[in-house]
Amino acid sequence: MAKKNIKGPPNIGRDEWLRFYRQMLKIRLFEEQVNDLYRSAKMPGLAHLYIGQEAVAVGVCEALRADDYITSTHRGHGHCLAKGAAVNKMFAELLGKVDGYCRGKGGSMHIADQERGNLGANAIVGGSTGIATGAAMSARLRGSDQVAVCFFGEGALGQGLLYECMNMAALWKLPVIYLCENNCYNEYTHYSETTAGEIEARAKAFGIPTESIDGQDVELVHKTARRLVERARQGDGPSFFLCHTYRFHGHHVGDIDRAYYRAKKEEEEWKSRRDPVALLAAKLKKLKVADEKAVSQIEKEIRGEIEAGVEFALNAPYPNADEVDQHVYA
Amino acid sequence: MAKKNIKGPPNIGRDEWLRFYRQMLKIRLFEEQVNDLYRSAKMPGLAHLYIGQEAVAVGVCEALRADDYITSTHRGHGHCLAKGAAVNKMFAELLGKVDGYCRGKGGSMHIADQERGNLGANAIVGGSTGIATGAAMSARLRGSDQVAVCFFGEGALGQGLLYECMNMAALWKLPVIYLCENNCYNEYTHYSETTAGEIEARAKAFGIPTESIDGQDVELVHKTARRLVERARQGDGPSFFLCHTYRFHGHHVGDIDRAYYRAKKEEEEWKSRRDPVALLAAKLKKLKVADEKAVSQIEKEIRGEIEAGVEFALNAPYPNADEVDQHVYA
Amino acid sequence: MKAPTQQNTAVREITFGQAINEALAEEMRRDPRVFILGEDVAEAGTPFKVLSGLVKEFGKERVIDSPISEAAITGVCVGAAMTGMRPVVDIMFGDFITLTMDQMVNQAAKIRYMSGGKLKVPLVMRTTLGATRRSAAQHSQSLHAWFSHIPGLKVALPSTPYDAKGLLKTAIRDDNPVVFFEDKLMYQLKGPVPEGEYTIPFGVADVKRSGKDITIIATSSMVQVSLSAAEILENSGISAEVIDVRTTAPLDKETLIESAKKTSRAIVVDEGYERYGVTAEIASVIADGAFYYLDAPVKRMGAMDVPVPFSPVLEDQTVPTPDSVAEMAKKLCGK
Amino acid sequence: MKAPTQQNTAVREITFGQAINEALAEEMRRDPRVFILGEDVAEAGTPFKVLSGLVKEFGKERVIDSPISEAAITGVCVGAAMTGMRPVVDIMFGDFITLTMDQMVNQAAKIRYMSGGKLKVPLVMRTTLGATRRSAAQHSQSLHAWFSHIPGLKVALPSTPYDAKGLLKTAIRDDNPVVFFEDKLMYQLKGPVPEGEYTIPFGVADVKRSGKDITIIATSSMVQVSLSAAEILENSGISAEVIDVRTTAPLDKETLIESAKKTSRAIVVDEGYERYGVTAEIASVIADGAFYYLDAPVKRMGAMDVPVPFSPVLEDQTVPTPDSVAEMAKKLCGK
Ligand SMILES: Cc1ncc(C[n+]2csc(CCOP(=O)(O)OP(=O)(O)O)c2C)c(N)n1
Ligand SMILES: Cc1ncc(C[n+]2csc(CCOP(=O)(O)OP(=O)(O)O)c2C)c(N)n1
Ligand SMILES: [Mg+2]
Ligand SMILES: [Mg+2]
Repeated sequence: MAKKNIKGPPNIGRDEWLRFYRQMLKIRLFEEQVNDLYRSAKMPGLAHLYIGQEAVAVGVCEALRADDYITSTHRGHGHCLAKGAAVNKMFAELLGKVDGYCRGKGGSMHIADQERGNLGANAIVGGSTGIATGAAMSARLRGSDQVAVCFFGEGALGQGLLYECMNMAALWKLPVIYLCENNCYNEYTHYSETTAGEIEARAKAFGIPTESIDGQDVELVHKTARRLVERARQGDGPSFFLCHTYRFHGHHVGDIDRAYYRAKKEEEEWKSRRDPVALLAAKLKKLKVADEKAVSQIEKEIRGEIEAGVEFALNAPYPNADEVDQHVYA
Repeated sequence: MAKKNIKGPPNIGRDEWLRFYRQMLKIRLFEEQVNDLYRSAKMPGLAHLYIGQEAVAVGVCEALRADDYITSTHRGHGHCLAKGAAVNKMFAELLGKVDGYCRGKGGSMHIADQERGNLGANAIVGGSTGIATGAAMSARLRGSDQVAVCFFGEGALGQGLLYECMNMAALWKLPVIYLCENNCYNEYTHYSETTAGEIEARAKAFGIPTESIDGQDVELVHKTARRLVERARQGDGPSFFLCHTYRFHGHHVGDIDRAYYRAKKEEEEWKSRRDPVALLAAKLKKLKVADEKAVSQIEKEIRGEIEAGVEFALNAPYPNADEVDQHVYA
Repeated sequence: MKAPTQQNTAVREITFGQAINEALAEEMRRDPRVFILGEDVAEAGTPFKVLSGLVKEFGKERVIDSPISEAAITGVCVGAAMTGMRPVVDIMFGDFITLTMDQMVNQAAKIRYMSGGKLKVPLVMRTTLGATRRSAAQHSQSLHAWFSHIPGLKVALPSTPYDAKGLLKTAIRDDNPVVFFEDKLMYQLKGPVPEGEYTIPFGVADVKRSGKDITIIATSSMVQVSLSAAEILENSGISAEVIDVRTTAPLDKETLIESAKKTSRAIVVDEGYERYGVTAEIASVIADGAFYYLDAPVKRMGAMDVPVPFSPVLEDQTVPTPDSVAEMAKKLCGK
Repeated sequence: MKAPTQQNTAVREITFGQAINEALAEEMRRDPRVFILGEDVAEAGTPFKVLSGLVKEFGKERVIDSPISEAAITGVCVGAAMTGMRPVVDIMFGDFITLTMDQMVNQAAKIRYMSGGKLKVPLVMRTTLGATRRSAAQHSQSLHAWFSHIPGLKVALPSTPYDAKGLLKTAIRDDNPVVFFEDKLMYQLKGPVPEGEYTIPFGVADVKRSGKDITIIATSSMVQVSLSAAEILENSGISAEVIDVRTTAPLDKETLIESAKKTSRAIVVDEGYERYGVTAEIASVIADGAFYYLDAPVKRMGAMDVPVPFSPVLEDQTVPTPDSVAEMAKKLCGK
């Protein structure tokens, strides 16, 4: 049913391939930088790195228009960048500076960038399912053909709100895509210990079509996303998109000793065989879209962008003290 | 899978047939009495009648032991009686008298009768799913083989808590049965307007076996319940039991003009063709378990019990004023 | 700034419920972004029949029956509000806000601040409060203290048909999440409501009756109770000033303090549980602001600190009454 | 009745986190009905590592990792508590209690009363409070005022390792639902805790420091802040009495009022939002009970009424500090 009267997406062109790579690499290098900033005590609070999951955010967001909506999670840097946010304003937000996307008030777990349709990261697991579903309802009520994508980790399958929302989305055929990133862990617990039955069936039960794919393959993610976005835009209603992926680092930057909950071998497996960035680089060469030189040229440019962004953020001022009680009310 | 290594229940014996009838008729006449009490302004508050659904409560509770648990709903008189509560103490509770099951503090929507395992009616739709699941967990932790039945209306399918609980029950193989009474309406709205997809699939998604049957047929309800209770008791885990039924009266006693949400014809259909009490009476005769005389003899006895119960309740005293701040804390 | 009051209005009398209905209809006509989402709100017009007729005029696209999912009803409306709509959430009984707290408090109330002022959530949640309907512990609570505690939310509690209409129109036009509490027992109360357009600003308390011996500050259901108490007191030669705060957040501290300074005695009456409730905030604001003028301690009268009992003989003891308020006032005035 | 205090204890020093861990271990050894349910409580021992080792001793049957389902975690434990168990619910961040309100408030808090005293719910919910960890608006709140408002619930807030252990053991032995708030920043705080068995009764405030010029009443995280303020004040020749309420429900009104009568000045310090918060209840209780003894209005110091900002320069302004408390005290004492 998911594919009902949906023409398959056109093939991916050279520029698209290169943009995928730029975006995925940007997320990778951004997060590595975040790791350094945090370890060197330059960044306050918590940092949940997206490294390892880049193909999901990029594959999906590249299928969206600028005015389409996304909602994100505590692990949201990747979603934010993939939807088009600027590195420098993101770093500034992570450091609590006034030039950040939220004037330093939100921080890593609450970056929002509404100009590009990012309604915000959310530090409540599952907390944004209502917002994404509501954005889709709003598009419908306003007669717009915007689509909303609700990113969440498999841990959010534990939150009842998700089921209440999927029921409404199905009843009212809302243009929302529930994007579940199954990176195998809820913090320090393997999802199999917290998740009964079959994940896809939880959406199917509401009459919502589902897709379940390898989330490390950006091409597959993108083509599937295109199809689901298309059907939502055409008014065919919600879908549930399950991407199998893995977080390469700890739950947050401080989560170093992980042996008690996952084997080093498992991590090595994923890092060596299923690194989405490496897989894409290889593919670009295989497809002759880019040679080694072109690839490292891209990396050079992005490293430059990242460095400049960090510079900008480190030098940016903190908000004035009197901002503390501003923006409580509109 | 629901039937895995479960021997079918023994056939229903004469005494059982008669007890089913007594219990179902008792609920029917009790509720008609409630209706009168309410209309004659002798009963305060709200009254949600169970008339039309008697076969579900009786068929299920007759498959339970006295020490098994049930949780109930705002439409809970039937569950309470079926689990063995006394008519007189129930009427007393409905009238707010001190001789009621809860000393008049709970009323119609909160009757509890823990001596018979009734953990209480609940005025929060879906509010008791945690309690029933927890009672099952408690039985497991205490090494007891008690089973818990969670009665709820199809409207509770809208509450996220149910899905959170079913996930846990499935993960931990808890001895709980989720008993959904689909009487077709959430208050004044047909369930098809509030319920997407397929009801059974919502439990199957968690790996929970389901049964979906005609809830007006007490024999079918009972035999199915026996099987599900047995598997729960044996440690085979939770199940979801969907009974299709109908409430003959309004959502509550005050709901008289119902034409705007359901057709008189539909009501007549059910009342004339699918009245569980009438169906059972006919069956008793067909099976030669009881003739007309025996049936009306039973009715006579139960009418007597009901009348005595109302008498008792009307004459019972109200709680002393100073009870108002007692029982806030244990 | 002084808000309009019943005095300066036309004579037409309608019920509290009709006033709510009118406010919604007028705002929905004025602004196509306004819609209603809740349980049994369309044909049924809610169990209280407050929304009767709205679906006929505005259709099922704008008066939407929802599943029994308070958390999602709220969450979906938060998302709709963030993206250009102005939802009115209907939560049948105030007791059910327990299911909406995460969406209201962690989401709606904080989104503007967390986004550094870029996003806004113009949402109204209409719900109810009030006991003595024999509805027992889960259908009788007045939990407005919870929302009043949360920065980012506004809380309005009308006490007359006039205020209900004016405050609800203001709530719908406000760019912030507003929780609007309606006393279930007041829906049939009649009062003057002018035909014409008007709104009532938030944060402006209303002196419902002026007096000089004692100030009685009340909310919602307790305003009528306090006015009746004032009548009783008049016969005992005590002139009571009755002030309706109208909104607990924002709270018009100045008006309350000035009145207490004038009368030098104050009682705060509210139907929420007394402990850690609305009466505590208001009493402490007055005890501080009017400290040097008070002849007696500020007294608090909330609902008794017990779950609401079903039995009428018990339930009736749990809520302040004209007599109990008058009693307290007499004691304070040494009579 | 006077509760034991740190003074009369042995010298062994352990952290606040260790004290919690010890209390749980001792009670689980003593009573097989006690079990723990929450997210990442077993091998992980929670993100704060407070439960480390318990799963080793008691096994996965009694230290149970749950899905991320705060509402069901709570609801399931309510059901278990009603049927013979004594669950300890672990809610990682106090901000997440928003998801448990229906089960705690409409179910746990009311079941005993609604059943006319036949059922009971011996459940403990352990959760956290406290800001200034740069965790932003959804991981920094102190929402204990909500539960303190609800009859049927008890609320404990320890401020030292000693109190943490004694109060938690009392909570687990209590036959009612108890919410136990732990300050995240205090887990590493060390303090004397005797080896032997002891409990601390609820409803008994503890004078953490005695003084004669002003009374500072504090809760949880603000007790240490107030003690530091008292040091500062001592250098300015002001003798401050610091009282820890230990439990907001039940509240030891008498001890607070007597101290205020003695010093004739009082400040209430709490990390919850100030408006309609815990400071309001306590301040109004004192303003009433010590009315004729007060030389100055009772002052309240809560968290600033804003969502907790991420940026350190902003966040640090939102919580009372030793300096700000000392400042306020000096003003009150006219110095
Ligand atoms: C409602 C709620 N409960 C608990 C937490 C604490 N917490 C933060 S992240 C997390 C695990 C989330 O796992 P998942 O949804 O799979 O996302 P991932 O971290 O794997 O990206 C938990 C339990 C929270 N933030 N919100
Ligand atoms: C959480 C919650 N939301 C709304 C209500 C109001 N309400 C009471 S009964 C009811 C309909 C319930 O329908 P269903 O679950 O099918 O039970 P039925 O009345 O049909 O037996 C509603 C919406 C409630 N009691 N609790
Ligand atoms: Mg995960
Ligand atoms: Mg129904």
